[in-house]
Amino acid sequence: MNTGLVALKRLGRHREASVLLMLLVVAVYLSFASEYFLAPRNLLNVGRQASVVAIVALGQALVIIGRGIDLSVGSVIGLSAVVAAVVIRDTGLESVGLFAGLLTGLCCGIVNGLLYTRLKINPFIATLGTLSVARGIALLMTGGIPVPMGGIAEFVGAGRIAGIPVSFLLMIVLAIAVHVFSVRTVRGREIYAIGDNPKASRLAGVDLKATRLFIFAFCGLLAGLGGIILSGNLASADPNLGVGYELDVIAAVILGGTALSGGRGSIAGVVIGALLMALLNNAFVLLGISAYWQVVTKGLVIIFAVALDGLQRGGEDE
Amino acid sequence: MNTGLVALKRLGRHREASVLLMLLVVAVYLSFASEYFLAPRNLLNVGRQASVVAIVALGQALVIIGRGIDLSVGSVIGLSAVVAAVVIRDTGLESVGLFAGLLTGLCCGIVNGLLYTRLKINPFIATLGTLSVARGIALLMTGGIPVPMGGIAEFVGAGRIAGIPVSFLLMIVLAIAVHVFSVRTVRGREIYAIGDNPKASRLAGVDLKATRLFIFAFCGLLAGLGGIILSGNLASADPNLGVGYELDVIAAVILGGTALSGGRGSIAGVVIGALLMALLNNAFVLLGISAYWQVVTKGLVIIFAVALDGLQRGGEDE
Amino acid sequence: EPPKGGTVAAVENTKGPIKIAFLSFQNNPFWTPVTDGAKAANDYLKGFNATVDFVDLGNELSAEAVVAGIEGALAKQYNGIVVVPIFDGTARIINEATEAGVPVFNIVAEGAAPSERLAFIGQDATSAGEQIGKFIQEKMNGKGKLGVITGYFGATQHTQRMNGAVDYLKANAPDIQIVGPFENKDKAEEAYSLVQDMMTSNPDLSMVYVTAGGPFGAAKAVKDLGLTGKVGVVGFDHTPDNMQYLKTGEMVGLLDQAPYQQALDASVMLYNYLVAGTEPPAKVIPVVGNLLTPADAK
Amino acid sequence: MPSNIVENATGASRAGQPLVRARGVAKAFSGNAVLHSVDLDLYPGEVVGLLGENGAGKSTLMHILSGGLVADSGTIDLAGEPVRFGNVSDGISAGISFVHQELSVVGALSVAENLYLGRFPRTPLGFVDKVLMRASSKALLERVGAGALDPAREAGSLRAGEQQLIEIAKAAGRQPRLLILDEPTSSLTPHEVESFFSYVRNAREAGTAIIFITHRLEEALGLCDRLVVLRNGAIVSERKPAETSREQLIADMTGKPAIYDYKPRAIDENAVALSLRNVSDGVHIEDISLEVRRGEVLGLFGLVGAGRTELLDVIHGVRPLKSGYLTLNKRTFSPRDPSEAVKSGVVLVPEGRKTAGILPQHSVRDNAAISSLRRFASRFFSDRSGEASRIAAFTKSLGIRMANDMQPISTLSGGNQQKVIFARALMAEPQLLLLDEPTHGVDVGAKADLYTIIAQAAERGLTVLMASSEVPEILALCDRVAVLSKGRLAGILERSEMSEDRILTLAFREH
Ligand SMILES: Nc1ncnc2c1ncn2[C@@H]1O[C@H](COP(=O)(O)OP(=O)(O)OP(=O)(O)O)[C@@H](O)[C@H]1O
Ligand SMILES: Nc1ncnc2c1ncn2[C@@H]1O[C@H](COP(=O)(O)OP(=O)(O)OP(=O)(O)O)[C@@H](O)[C@H]1O
Ligand SMILES: [Mg+2]
Ligand SMILES: [Mg+2]
Repeated sequence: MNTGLVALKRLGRHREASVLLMLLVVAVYLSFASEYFLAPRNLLNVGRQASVVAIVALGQALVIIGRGIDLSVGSVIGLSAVVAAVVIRDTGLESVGLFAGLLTGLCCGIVNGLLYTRLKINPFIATLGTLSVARGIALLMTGGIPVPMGGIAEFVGAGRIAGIPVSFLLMIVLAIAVHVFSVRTVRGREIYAIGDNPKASRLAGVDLKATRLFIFAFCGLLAGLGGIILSGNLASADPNLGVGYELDVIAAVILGGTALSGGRGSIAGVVIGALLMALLNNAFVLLGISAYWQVVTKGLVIIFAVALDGLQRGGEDE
Repeated sequence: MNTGLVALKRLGRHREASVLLMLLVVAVYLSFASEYFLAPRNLLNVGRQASVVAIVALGQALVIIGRGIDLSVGSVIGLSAVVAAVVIRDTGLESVGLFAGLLTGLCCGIVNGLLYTRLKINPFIATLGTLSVARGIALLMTGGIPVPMGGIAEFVGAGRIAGIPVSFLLMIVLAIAVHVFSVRTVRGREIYAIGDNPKASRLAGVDLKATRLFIFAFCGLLAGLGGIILSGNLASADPNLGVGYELDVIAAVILGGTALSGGRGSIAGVVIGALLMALLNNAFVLLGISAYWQVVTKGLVIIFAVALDGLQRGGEDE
Repeated sequence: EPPKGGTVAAVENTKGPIKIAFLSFQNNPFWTPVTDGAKAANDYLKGFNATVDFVDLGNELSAEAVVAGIEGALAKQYNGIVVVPIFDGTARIINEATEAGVPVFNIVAEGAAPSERLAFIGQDATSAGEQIGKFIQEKMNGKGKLGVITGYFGATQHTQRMNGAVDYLKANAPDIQIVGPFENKDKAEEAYSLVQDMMTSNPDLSMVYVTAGGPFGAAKAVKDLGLTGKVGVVGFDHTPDNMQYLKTGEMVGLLDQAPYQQALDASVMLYNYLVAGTEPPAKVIPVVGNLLTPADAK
Repeated sequence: MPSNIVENATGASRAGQPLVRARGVAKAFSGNAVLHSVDLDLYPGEVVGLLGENGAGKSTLMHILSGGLVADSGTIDLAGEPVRFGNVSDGISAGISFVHQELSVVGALSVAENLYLGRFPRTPLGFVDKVLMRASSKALLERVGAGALDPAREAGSLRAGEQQLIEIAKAAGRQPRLLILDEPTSSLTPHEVESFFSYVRNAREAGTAIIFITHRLEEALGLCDRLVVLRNGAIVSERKPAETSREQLIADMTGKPAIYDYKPRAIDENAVALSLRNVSDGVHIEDISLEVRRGEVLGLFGLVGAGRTELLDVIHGVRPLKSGYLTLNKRTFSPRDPSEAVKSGVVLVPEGRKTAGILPQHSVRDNAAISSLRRFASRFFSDRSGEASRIAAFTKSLGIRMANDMQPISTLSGGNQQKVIFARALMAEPQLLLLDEPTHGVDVGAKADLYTIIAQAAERGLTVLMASSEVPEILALCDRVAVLSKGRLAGILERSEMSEDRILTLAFREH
């Protein structure tokens, strides 16, 4: 038969397909509706705007694939940014500051992981707790006043290489690395295994605790990186940076076809999910849609993107 | 053996036990730390402050027990309040307005339910969509400007009967009703069954679609009621009413021992969870805890309340 | 002559069509006069071959939204931008726009980090706080207990408004005891509960200061507790919700930021700069808020 | 308590030291003793059959040997050294592989990944060595007789028997010193069972000690070197297959000779309870017409993939009907959902107890009651007190073994869980009972009990349609048998025509 059709059908079987389709539909519509949309500068803006959500979503995706959830990413973004900025301000050493920021993210992730694996706290509640604690610490450290941020962080957050935003490049590199990690390495495959069937995985000798600790730590690290990029972009580390990010990040992951029940999901899908969300925001600005309609449209697009998938696939677990 | 000890042990096996313990610890501490805490008036205030979260959490608990999740409750609160207030303003008929408000909540719930059961959209995404759409509609209806609300709604939201806040009384009555519903009626028990194993329940003759539709509709109705109480309390229906409520409501449900993976949970636990959260806010004011420590403390208490449970119980699904 | 509600007149356009982007949020009644001011500017400047396009940044206030909005306006090749930058993190993109030859006029609130904007018109949050502080001092006769409710811990404007008042009172009215601050996340219902609890633990409280969203919730609590006349609420913005309690007396002082005038004047001054190179009168044009009291509401 | 008929069949003839020497192993769950002081020796190169009723403690004993559970008392020596495993990994690294009774493949991974889960081969760069893994997976699958499976396929898309073979291959791949097989054959086809047996024999030659748990006595007699019978948590006999019989083993297991024989039933030829006319689902089954009479037990036989499950699903409203029609008691019957079927008195005991049967967090009583909540409800309220007495009656008649009916069903042994699912179906007082592989994992004694119960229900007018892969089961119970082949009806045999030969011939018929 027609090979194109076959290829299309094969694509359709992937869970990312419907959100990719939605992305294309929005993009095609925009390229007709706004003469500015296809300008390289605008497209790169969209890429940059998606990058922080996408980078943090890479970590969140692994957590969700492994049957966890991390609600604390938004606060970890804020805390890491603040720690990096404060250390830079107080020591004047930029590399030490950035390292401290990343380390903060990593530590928050490890705390989440330990709360889950050692104290057996449901990750939803554990990370809801760290959400509050991390934000509180960021506020305490700064007295609520933003700290200026610059240098390397600003280059990463706002700089361009050959016209391409650094944070976008970083996102691409990280997405490829995490993709390879998730499909090719032992740890990566074990994450899928524990998400799909934790008991069977444990019986097969997979170290549940170590794997879970790893995914939370990794997610924390990426949230820390996200905090540095975001504060670099804004040249300011606000203790309120990243408030509410967790919902955007989780939405990107799930839009991209990752199952909340664990075991399924792809990195490509996550990136597409984040791009769709950034594209929507770009569309609102380009088309001058009123705030209230923005809110309605955003909801409808999310529903449609996933409805396509659901309708095509039919029920699952029943 | 010692019967008291046995009773205590039996209590300990319930998942609500640890959060109840935490509630008692905080309460006992407060009664020593602040002379005002035990004043009936203060206790009733705490009850009132917990009432809207608790009422909406009753519906959310059923949804989560049935293996769903409803992120849209905060927006439904806002939309229902706005619809009620606008109808009252435009028709002058209070009962029609209140009815319209409740109906709005119900309809939002039904839409969520249909998105899930008919279009097979993952409830997390479906309700994330309605979260946005409902909020947008509320903003569009009012142009962002709050609408005054009064009369019966104000009595329900801010009135007292024999000194007891009406909304608190309503919460108690509803909690008892939902508790009886959940453990005694056929539908109630079927909700637990579909949450535990949807496939097996379906094969055993439980109507999955009808039951799922029911829980979302019911949750929407209670969110509508919550909107009326909240706007009545403030005598004003703000289209931004209830923003962010979903996290509070879900936290109350999970604090109360309901499993996010479905099939397990109790109404008593949900009420305790909501009370704990209200008690914390009360404690901050009574003790005059310094600003940022409030945020840290809240996170720590949430973690502790659940850690107790986790430690006692050990791992589960592995 | 200047348009109605504004203070600056437009000059003759010799440059050909001018496009100005007006970037602002929309999530509560505060923004309504801002939007109206932008529309009025558009109507007025139409006669001068210039348009002011209102671009809605959505209902969630964040630095990222402002950055994305300015990036979008640059992509759409506007000649100039009026923006509500609010946050520290917006300085970089404002500088970028200025360097790209697109002047930016800040209104309402800007971050503490300096930027190369053409000018800023708005209220200085710290001095507004001070203004409120003075008012509170008078109202309380320099003694008693004052409850403080702030919007978000860590939100610059909220913190400045709070500290402006609190620092002033600490220096000038040491007998006024501060209760709080507590966070209400801009929510009226939280303000309501907080006032209830504050009155429980401080029955002698006589004044509540709400720095940001939802002062009317505090007023409603005062009303429900039957303390009208004994406890007063001070806050910001002349929204209908707040004004209502000014009439009934729970609200004793409401400071506004003249948002309509800010929006209109900024647009016209930016237009003048674009067509004639007329610099605004100052880099920072302060707007002194209009403090309404129950007497004004009658 | 353990009777004293222990006859040590291994005797002094066995040379060398046992690989495993368990002494005095005991285990209790919340006060209920499940194993009392069990002594067991396992020698390299020996296949030991472990038999016993449901709930006798077989799986529990195996969990203790492999490290999944810790014994309350007793000692275990492995190759002469005392060991005390804290978890499964300890057992694995000591060379013990365990194929669990409940399927535990990881559906999201490929077949090859499942085989190597927990010990992936790595390339020098640290990546999973997919090439090596695929190639050796192929070899592994061939060893257990599943060479036709594509190692790259997603394991979740395989049918139960294939998943079972993967688990066996997974265990085989670890080159264990001790291989534990807990009911590995319950979902295999006869052909697959044969290749599996030859794998076990090869492993024995290679010196592996093997424990084989099964409820199929013929298999145990055919494969094992020694048969150990566990009853009520104690070993009651050890026998050599050559020196014992089916009947003897059943007596050891149950304490009484339990065997069920077919008893003819009087069936009214004209009282048609269920009729199918040209039923197709458009995917798996095509053009099936048959009639079941009131009080009849109609068997449904076929090879794996013949479409029995799908046919039952259509009747139960799980799967939509594409064409054709059904009547129930002469009235058109087209349920769109199982809830409608149950309301009309059609209930199903599904295949796949764990995924489709039990509500794992619910108590035994709630599990049993779920199908009949609506039947016994007064208005909205369910009949809690009536439930207790109904479940008590079924506990007795089905011989369900448990501490009390409020314990979670997941703490029951597999066979007892199956009996609870049976109780669920019967409590709904159905007119038509659909059974899909109803005695999977059920011990011989309980099987006889279940057969008696089905027969008695049929006497009282219950119509039964039973899909089964076990010909003896069909022969023991059914009045007629309908044989499916590749989704079509290959033929219907009357009782008088039913024989193993004729049934299998029809099942292999090509269309
Ligand atoms: N985790 C547990 N908690 C409580 N009781 C348990 C638990 N696990 C097993 N039991 C009980 O121990 C007894 C033995 O169970 P086991 O699974 O070992 O039986 P089995 O011999 O393997 O039966 P089957 O042939 O049905 O698989 C049963 O009565 C069961 O209810
Ligand atoms: N997960 C699956 N994916 C694709 N096809 C399947 C799947 N499961 C079963 N099939 C196909 O469905 C058809 C019938 O399957 P099934 O094995 O359920 O029939 P059955 O007669 O009930 O056999 P049994 O119950 O003994 O396994 C076969 O063609 C089989 O290949
Ligand atoms: Mg067993
Ligand atoms: Mg089958």
